[in-house]
Amino acid sequence: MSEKLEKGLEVLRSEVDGKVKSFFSSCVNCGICAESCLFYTETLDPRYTPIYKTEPLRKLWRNEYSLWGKFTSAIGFAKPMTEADLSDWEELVYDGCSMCGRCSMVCPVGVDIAGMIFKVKHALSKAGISPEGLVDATQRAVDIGSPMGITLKTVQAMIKHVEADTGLKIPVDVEGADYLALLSSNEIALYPEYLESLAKIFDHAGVSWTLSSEAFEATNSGLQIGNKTIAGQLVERVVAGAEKLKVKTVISPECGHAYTALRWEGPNFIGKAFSFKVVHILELLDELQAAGRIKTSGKEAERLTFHDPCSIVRRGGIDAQPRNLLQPIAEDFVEMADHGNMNWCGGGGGVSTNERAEQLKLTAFNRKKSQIEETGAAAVVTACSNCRMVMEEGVETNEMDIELLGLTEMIAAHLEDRPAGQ
Amino acid sequence: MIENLIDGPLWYLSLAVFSLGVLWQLAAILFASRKPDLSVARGSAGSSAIKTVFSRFLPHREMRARIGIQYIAGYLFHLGLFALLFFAAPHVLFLEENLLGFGWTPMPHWAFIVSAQAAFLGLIILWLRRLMNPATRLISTRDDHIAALLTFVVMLTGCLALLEEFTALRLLHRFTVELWLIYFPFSTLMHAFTFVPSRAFTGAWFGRRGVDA
Amino acid sequence: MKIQTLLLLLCMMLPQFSQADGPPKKQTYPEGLLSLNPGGELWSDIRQRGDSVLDGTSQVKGVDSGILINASGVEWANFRVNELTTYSSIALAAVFVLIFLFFLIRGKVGIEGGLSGRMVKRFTDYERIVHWTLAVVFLFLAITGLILLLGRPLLIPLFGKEVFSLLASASKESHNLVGPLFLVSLLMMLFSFVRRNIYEKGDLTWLLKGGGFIGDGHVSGGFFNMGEKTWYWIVILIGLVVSVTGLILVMPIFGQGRIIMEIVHVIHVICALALIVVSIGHMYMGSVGTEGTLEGMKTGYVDINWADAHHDRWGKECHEKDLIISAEEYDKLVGTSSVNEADGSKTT
Amino acid sequence: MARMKFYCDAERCIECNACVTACKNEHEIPWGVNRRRVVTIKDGEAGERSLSVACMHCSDAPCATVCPVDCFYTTGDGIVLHDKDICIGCGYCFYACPFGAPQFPEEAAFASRGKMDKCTFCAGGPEEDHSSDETRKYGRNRLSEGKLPLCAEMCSTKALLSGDADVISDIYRKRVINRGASAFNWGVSFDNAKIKG
Repeated sequence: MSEKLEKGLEVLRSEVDGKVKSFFSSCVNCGICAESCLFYTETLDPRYTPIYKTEPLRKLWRNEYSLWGKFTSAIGFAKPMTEADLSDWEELVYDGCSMCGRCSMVCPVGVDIAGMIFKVKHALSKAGISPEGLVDATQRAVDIGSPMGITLKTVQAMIKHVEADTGLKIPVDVEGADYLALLSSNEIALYPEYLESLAKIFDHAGVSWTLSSEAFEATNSGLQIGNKTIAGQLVERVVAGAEKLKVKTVISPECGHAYTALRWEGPNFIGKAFSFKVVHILELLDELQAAGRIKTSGKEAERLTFHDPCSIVRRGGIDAQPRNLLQPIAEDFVEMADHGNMNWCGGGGGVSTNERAEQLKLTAFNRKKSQIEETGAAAVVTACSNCRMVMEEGVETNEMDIELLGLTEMIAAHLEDRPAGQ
Repeated sequence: MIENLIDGPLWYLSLAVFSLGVLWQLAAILFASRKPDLSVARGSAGSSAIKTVFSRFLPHREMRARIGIQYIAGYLFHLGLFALLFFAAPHVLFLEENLLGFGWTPMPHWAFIVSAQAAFLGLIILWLRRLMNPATRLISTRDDHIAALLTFVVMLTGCLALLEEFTALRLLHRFTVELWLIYFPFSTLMHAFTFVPSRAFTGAWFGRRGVDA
Repeated sequence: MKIQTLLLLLCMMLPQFSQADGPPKKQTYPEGLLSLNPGGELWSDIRQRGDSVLDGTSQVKGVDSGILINASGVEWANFRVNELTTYSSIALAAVFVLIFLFFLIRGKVGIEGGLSGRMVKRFTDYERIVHWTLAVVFLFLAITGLILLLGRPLLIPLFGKEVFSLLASASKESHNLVGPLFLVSLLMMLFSFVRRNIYEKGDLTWLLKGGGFIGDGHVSGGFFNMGEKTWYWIVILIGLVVSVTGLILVMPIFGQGRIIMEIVHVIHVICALALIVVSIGHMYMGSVGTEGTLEGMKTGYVDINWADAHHDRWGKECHEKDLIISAEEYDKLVGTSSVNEADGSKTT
Repeated sequence: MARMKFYCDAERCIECNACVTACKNEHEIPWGVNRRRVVTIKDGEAGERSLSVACMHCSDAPCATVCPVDCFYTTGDGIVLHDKDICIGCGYCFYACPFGAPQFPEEAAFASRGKMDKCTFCAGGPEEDHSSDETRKYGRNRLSEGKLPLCAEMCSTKALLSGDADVISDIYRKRVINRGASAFNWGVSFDNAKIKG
């Protein structure tokens, strides 16, 4: 037995709990999950059927945990798993699944398929069976602090830039601030508007906030590759930074992965509950707006639609907030036919940083493309830098005349001017 | 000889395998250790768990066009099967005499036949879809086909014995039922029980996050 | 054979009409007498030889319980036992012989240039499910029906009465139960295929050229050719007759008398036999008879060369609309690519 | 060997239905099954006649011809009997029988009829005489006790006759002679014929 296989199986075994047993003994292979998965509906390749992607874990369960497996191994008929049982699935779980979790919503027997695909990813990454690009990015996140190789210096340069542009001071390492804001790599490298918008909004609403020079990066490559240990290490950094500055609340950036890692999985990755609260930026903005601390003026005239980032909406429960926030600033807002909890992924998600999956990602985008075209919207608002990046790429490749907007920036752009000196 | 075996020891054996197997499986699911979730919940896991157990009986609006035939066939099969399993006169009588000691009002003969027809049509369509659709063809295992075949054979032998006059046909039906019972805990037929905890687990997971699953 | 049975059928029905419609005869008798030959006329009426059906009353309530003698019963019984069983056995045997002869003469009808491996989608999952549902139900009904029709002369000598009785009871009960499903699947078939089966202009040429059975070369056809369309309408129309007559037979609760049941039974058997005979031809043509046809009902895809050869007008449309996929893509779409086969426990 | 027959004299039957009742009682026949029935024709009109009818034990029985499982057999006494262990309840015998003799315990949707039941000439079935199985399935076996069918034995007007065809024919022939054979008084009452028997 090879080392990879041994490690992979060991990790898979540690992942088998009552839920996994229940899920696999419930699944009747009805194939409804296939109809919910954009990788299947857009390619019609049966291998992209969600439950098929869990096969390594399922096979292990079948061999070692199911009654039939126990029976066959007792009479010496068990068919042991091979390394191919793991490595053949590497492409399926890393390229052919964005972890959008739509399958988990539609399964008639209630199997959390996405959750189990994550377990497979976890085992594969632990066993060292992951796409090189992702492994490198994760390594960079561990070594340098960011998957895109962004260092504190880059952030400082950006801060300077933003301060110059807005004339506002960006608080860094302010101990005892109410909120610690985090950034995702994308927001540092591609969308500096995000920080600018934060500064404007918080200034407008009078929020006490800070950045941390030690914990500015919220992107969690560990989560993306599926490695819980590395994910935990990355979360630890944020925890340390937040605890050092004694903040009450940490703000997750728009990024969906960052939100999942911090808000939901973080405490489980590091094995202890947080001493601070974690909120998504949309939750905070919604609260501020409801409390009357954000006042907007003017409306976007063009037709807008909203793309629900899976990690934030379907798997994060932030469904009403973006709609509340859009309502006062959008003149002509239309929902996509399938929206909210049943929204279709744009093809990015967990696949976004996997360069090998480029072509598949673009094929999967076709679903989003037809969804957007149905609405007739001129711009798509979203609240995840990752979704935004992937969709921009799709829009560009398909030569669509669609603009992509970040919701936080839109709010910042519509802030009511205050009388000077207030 | 065979009659005595099928009506006697084999019946008790199959009942024992069925009930012990199901109990063992359910115990393995319910008493397995689960790590507590350390994140702060947004919504109630418990109420969402209960809600999801029921809400998954109907497909999401967004999915209806794609999987309508499967749901219709699925309901034809399952409702038909349950109706004839628990409300057909010979079954009620059998359960009363052999297992429970009490009976209830069975449905009229025509309703029995209609539910059997629904069950047959549903099962045939579901099975054919399994074979026709590339996705289900790929993911289906030997177990799925054996389970479908056994259920089909149980229903068919029951239908052959409808006249309730020929001992051999009754024994054939009972024998296939016994095989089905023995196979049950080893197979995906277990979903008849485990769909409840599965839905509840997933409902609870989504419920903590404030998502209506 | 059909004409003869139809004639017989008509003969069975005629007396009924004449009895119902014929005007009562006026007879005159010597004074004081009600009838010239009271006993003779009474029995003649009871035996239903006269002009009107003598319907009496009885304290026993039931179907036809007032009728003392049903004259058509014996006729029907003899027709079923003699003509129906004999001619149906001959028809079944004949169709197998014909197919075998056809196979000897024509062999497997191939495609010029062979199969290309490039495929085009012909039937959706749903359409194939409908087809096979109908096929499974039909086969089951055909087999159980034939057991009941031909079992006594053919199977009792083989198995003996006791064993055959089990088989016949099982066949009868399941035939009655599954029967109505034939109507359901027939309606599914009707709705999902009807649009493509309406006759159109080019179809006549197909008929004139004998559907390609005569001579070499394929005959022009659209999505379905004339032969397939005709088979479709045979299935639908005769199938509907078989279904409706079957329903009348299994629902003896509406007080239909023996006469109706006898006529309906004969229609049911003759139509069902016609369907069985033609369906055997269909099964042959769809599988071993022609190259590349079964694929369409199995996976939903057919070879583009097959489409060009058998359904050139549709094939042309596929070329124009660029619906053709490569062999590799086909393998991927139907789930037979090598990656899947690596896993032995899968794909049963 | 005897050939057992029924004969019902239409001149004598008074539609009292005693034969029907006697049969039901003797054989403990379930609800809905009537091995024998009395049919009245021209009820209330001139020329009214009643006839008691059951299985006529035909020499060339159409039920036996048509039965798909061949469950009928004719005994040495010329009685047509059937084997309920073979019968599948298809109902074809009912369609074929001129007299409507075959009866079914049910008449429900989806042709669930149960096994056929008919007059046995009080001769039971293929099981051992007087066995409990025979009694349960076919009713009493009077013939083996040397008794004739109860319906005929009970008939108060002696309209219904049963027994060896020769004997019945003789009885009937005598009655006909007594009534007179002329075309003008055939079917006319006993008194009008002016002949005392």
